[in-house]
Amino acid sequence: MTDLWDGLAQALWLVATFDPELVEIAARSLRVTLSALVVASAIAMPLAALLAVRRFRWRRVIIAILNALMGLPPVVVGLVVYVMLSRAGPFGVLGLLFTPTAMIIAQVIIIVPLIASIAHQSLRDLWQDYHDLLISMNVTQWQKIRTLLWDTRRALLTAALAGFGRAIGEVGAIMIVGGNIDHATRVLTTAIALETGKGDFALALALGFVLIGLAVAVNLAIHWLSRTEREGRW
Amino acid sequence: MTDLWDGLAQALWLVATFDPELVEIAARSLRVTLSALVVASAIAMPLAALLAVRRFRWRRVIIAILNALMGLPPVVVGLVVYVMLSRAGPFGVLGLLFTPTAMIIAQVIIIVPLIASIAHQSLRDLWQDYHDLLISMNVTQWQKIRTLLWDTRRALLTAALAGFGRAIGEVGAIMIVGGNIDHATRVLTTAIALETGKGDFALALALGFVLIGLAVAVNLAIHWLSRTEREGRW
Amino acid sequence: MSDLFPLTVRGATTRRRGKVLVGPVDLTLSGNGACVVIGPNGSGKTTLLRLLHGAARLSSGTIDWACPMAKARRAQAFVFQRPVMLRRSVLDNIAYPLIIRGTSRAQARAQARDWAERVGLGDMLDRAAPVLSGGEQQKLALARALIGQPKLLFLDEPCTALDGSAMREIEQILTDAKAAGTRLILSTHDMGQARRLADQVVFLLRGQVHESGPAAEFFETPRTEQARAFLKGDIVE
Amino acid sequence: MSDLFPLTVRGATTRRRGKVLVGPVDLTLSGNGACVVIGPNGSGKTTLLRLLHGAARLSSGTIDWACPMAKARRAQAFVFQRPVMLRRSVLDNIAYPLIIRGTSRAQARAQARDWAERVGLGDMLDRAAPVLSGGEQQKLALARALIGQPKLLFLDEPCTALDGSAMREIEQILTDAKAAGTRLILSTHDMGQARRLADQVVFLLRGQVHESGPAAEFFETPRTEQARAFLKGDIVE
Amino acid sequence: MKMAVTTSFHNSGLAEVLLPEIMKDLDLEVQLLVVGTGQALKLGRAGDVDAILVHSKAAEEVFVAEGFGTHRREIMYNDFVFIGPSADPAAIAGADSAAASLQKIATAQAPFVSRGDDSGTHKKELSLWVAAGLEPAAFGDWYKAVGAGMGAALNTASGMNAYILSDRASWLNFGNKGDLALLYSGDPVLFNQYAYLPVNPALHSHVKTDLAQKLEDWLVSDRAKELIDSYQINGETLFVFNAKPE
Ligand SMILES: Nc1ncnc2c1ncn2[C@@H]1O[C@H](COP(=O)(O)OP(=O)(O)OP(=O)(O)O)[C@@H](O)[C@H]1O
Ligand SMILES: Nc1ncnc2c1ncn2[C@@H]1O[C@H](COP(=O)(O)OP(=O)(O)OP(=O)(O)O)[C@@H](O)[C@H]1O
Ligand SMILES: [Mg+2]
Ligand SMILES: [Mg+2]
Repeated sequence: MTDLWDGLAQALWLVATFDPELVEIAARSLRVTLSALVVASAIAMPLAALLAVRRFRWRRVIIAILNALMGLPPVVVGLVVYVMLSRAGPFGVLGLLFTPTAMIIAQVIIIVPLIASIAHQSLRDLWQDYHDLLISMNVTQWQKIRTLLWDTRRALLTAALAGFGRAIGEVGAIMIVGGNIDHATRVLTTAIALETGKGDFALALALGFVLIGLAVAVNLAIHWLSRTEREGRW
Repeated sequence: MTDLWDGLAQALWLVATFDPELVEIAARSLRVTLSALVVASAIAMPLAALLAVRRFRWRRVIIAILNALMGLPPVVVGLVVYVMLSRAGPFGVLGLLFTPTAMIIAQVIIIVPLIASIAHQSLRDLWQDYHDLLISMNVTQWQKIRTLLWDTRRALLTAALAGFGRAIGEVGAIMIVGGNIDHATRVLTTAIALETGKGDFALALALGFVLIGLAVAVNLAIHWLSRTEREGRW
Repeated sequence: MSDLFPLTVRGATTRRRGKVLVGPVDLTLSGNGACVVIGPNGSGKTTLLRLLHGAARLSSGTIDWACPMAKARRAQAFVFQRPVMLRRSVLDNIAYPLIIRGTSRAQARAQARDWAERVGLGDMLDRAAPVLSGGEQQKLALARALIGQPKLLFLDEPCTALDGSAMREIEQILTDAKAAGTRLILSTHDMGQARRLADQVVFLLRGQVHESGPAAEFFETPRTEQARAFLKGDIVE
Repeated sequence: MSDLFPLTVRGATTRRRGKVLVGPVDLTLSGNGACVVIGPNGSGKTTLLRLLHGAARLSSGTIDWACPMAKARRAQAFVFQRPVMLRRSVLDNIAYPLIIRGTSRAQARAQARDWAERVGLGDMLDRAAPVLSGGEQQKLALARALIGQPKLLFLDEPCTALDGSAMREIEQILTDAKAAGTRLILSTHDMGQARRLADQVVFLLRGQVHESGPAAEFFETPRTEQARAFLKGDIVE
Repeated sequence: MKMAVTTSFHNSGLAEVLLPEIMKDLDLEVQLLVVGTGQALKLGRAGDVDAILVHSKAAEEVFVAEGFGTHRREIMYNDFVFIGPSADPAAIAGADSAAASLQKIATAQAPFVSRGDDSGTHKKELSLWVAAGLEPAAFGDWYKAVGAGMGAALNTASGMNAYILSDRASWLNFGNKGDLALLYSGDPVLFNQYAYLPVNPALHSHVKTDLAQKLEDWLVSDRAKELIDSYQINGETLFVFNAKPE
């Protein structure tokens, strides 16, 4: 229990003093995760809309698989990305292993199914509303997707935030592909894992609280920003 | 790359021969995760319905926090649960540390926000439909919740499946509270982490493929089972 | 019945983002029979009904029943302009109000079957309510509202999607209910229906009560220019 | 116009879980003017209209236009019984069909403003469409359908939620459109409206075309017992 | 009973030889918690395990001095080895001491992966740098502190084709060798002493002291000596039993 209070106290202290090391790894966490989020959203959301809009033979199976992939074990993702990026692997020449780029790739793989699944739910519901109208207007597939994405943008924000949370809290994969190298690929979660291994649970918890605080802050900020729009009731 | 093919081959081999060790840890994975899923659903779904149905001052903030908690770093959850269950902690006397029960507790904490968030989305949409009618019928809070949960059961299944996927693929927390003890708390993900540490990527990948296969199989089975009901169009 | 009324509305107003949707409305309703709310599109009929029922929030003013609000609410039912279909079978939809009041499932279903028969849905009990045709949905909503034997029934344009004979039947059911002591407050664009059912008329214009009084009087000798124009089907300015 | 018609329907049937909702329908529609589909609740009017438009799946039979299907679809618009509101402003809803066809945003909005004015929504352009009143939603749906200048317009009970003067205006707009060569296929429960607008009548009963022919003839001398009963507002068996 | 052990011990595979024998001889099921040295000591302090088996002498002595462990019993040792790219750009293969090989790496500025996690191995590595007259904190980009367990650090070294200090057991059992090879070993300063520390029952009454004692007796017995000394991978002996009878 003392670890918990120590952790809280340390977290406050680290934040209050703008501990330079903390700032460095927190900034790296944010940079990596936000990059991954942008890329993943750009892939997942149109995909989710396409799955909502198009009826094809394997649609439901693909949705089921997407749901299943939400639970992709991060370690496995990390391994596969490692194998691909390692010098013996097909993309070895790019020299991406143990760089933030590799971490972004791993995070993208992990959060694309999550974002797509959550987004798909809202898109599908809106599509049930819009279906008749858009069909009757002979709207092209691409226009349907754009209309749905635009009119459901608030729910998509939730999906993106879920992806953000998952990515920033993830450790298994980026540990393998990033290597937790000091001043290069160390982020909040890998630092937490490190301190845990060292047995410094208080510091690990402190970093954890900073991480959770960061995630909550981003969420609240976004919710607060999207408030004005909410007034319009949709 | 060869690791990948070796992994696939080994995965097939392990499954085909019903490797007893694989069967043991896979069964434990399933048991732990399904228990966690049942407990988490029982908490998360009524909570999600309550958040959909009740307007109170902090509602949106709580929803934002719930969204943020979707990204709770597993390692931090593991640490907190460890601190609580450790002999030195408040629940130490129960002797739960390094048992499957501890792993279930950690998984429940991790997936409750995920299940609640996803469930909340569908429940909120249905509530928008039902709102006027149920309000006008003077339905009690509890009846509203029951009605919503029942009428949106198919979407809740998706939420539960997402939770299942997340829980069965999770490693950071259960490694800390379960301890990855052979024949006691070793599950698929911790075994993967172990083999990765040994550098036996092929075996790690093989176990990963088994895990993914398991998750996909469960998802497809559920989707297939809920098919009959789908015909009714809701 | 007598314990709900008189209903006293004083300065009731609904605003959305500063814009006044309805009000201020001052109104007293008493006695038995049907009160019909009429007025052009967007004049606030739906909003007023919801306001009286307590389904829309009052921005200012008061609405007082002769009994405590909670008790008054329990004695009311509402048929919405766009009926809400629970994602269940027709039978379960109609039985729903009884079941939430604790009636046994078997008994609720038996009564629901009766009511489905009366509104003409007897041969589609097991159909999913959301796939019903427009008219069938309206009938379902009506049966679901009546099964709880409300003392006051709000109906927002209840017969728009009905064919001629269904409309006659439903009007008959409403007249019977009225005779049995149920008080009706309904809105409609069908002046024929308004004449047939109304004991009292409220004429709304731009969110305010422009004229109100006994039905016979209103339809024979409307006091205002606008009411006269509206009854003729002219544009009301 | 002439390039869409004649429309030939042969044995068109829609089934859901084995149950026949509509059909088999055999029908030939040609020439200009309005075809009014009437029939009791649940007789299949909505389903038939959607079928002709291609919005519902044909289980068997054929529907042939005088031109290729894709081309025919592009020349049509549909006003649904329950209008679908895009979660946008009134103006953006009306402009939507133009924008998806590639009209510039400014031009689309200018036209949309015109049409909003014509159907009487001129003073609520910036309101969110989903909060409109029932009648306002119907007007919006109509403006949105007409803005694309369709050659064929389907209307499923388009005036149910409208007040008297709005109904007259909309009927005028429809008559103008008809005169300008737009072909109408509409369903309605309002026999007065049917008489005013119809050039041709299709009388549906239990999913099948029971009687069809020129409007004047049908209303004066209905051939079947059931049509006569229906026109009187009696229950049709 | 539960025993926390370091990753390097577990990775050696020796546990899989010893545990079944313990089960057979003592009818005692030993549950292993494989964690970092720091975490192992932490688990011992909290009383969540009954004993620990680690290799970080200084930390162990503090552990006993603070009263968390009853005593420290040396069991066996193995040794650390220098691993590096088979091409050996720093040419450490022919070095005459551990210090010399480290100096060569530093001079060549060849990529070097450090555990960077305060583990026994990491502390050993730091002390070796100091012994070689070098200051790791002042190193440039070629020195990568990865902050990870032995296996993960080896994976990283393999991915980067870098030098790394590893215990022999972990190296021999490691499956992802890539282009790496064992380049230097043998300096006595590289010896790696494992010790057994039972958790103090005075602090944690629930600790199974009797079982811990039984295990200790077994670990220092001739039976254990034989098993440990004869454990080999690829024909190489890994551990040397050196427990002194009481
Ligand atoms: N949330 C809102 N924000 C802005 N305007 C609103 C909102 N809700 C309703 N309105 C407007 O208030 C007016 C009254 O709506 P109401 O639904 O009460 O009309 P009504 O008399 O029932 O009309 P109808 O006969 O068409 O059903 C309408 O013009 C509508 O557009
Ligand atoms: N998916 C479905 N499954 C079963 N029955 C259905 C389904 N969809 C529609 N129906 C039934 O088909 C019949 C025809 O419906 P339709 O909406 O075409 O009637 P309608 O003539 O438009 O009636 P209304 O005048 O009430 O609008 C109705 O009885 C309806 O309940
Ligand atoms: Mg209304
Ligand atoms: Mg219809």
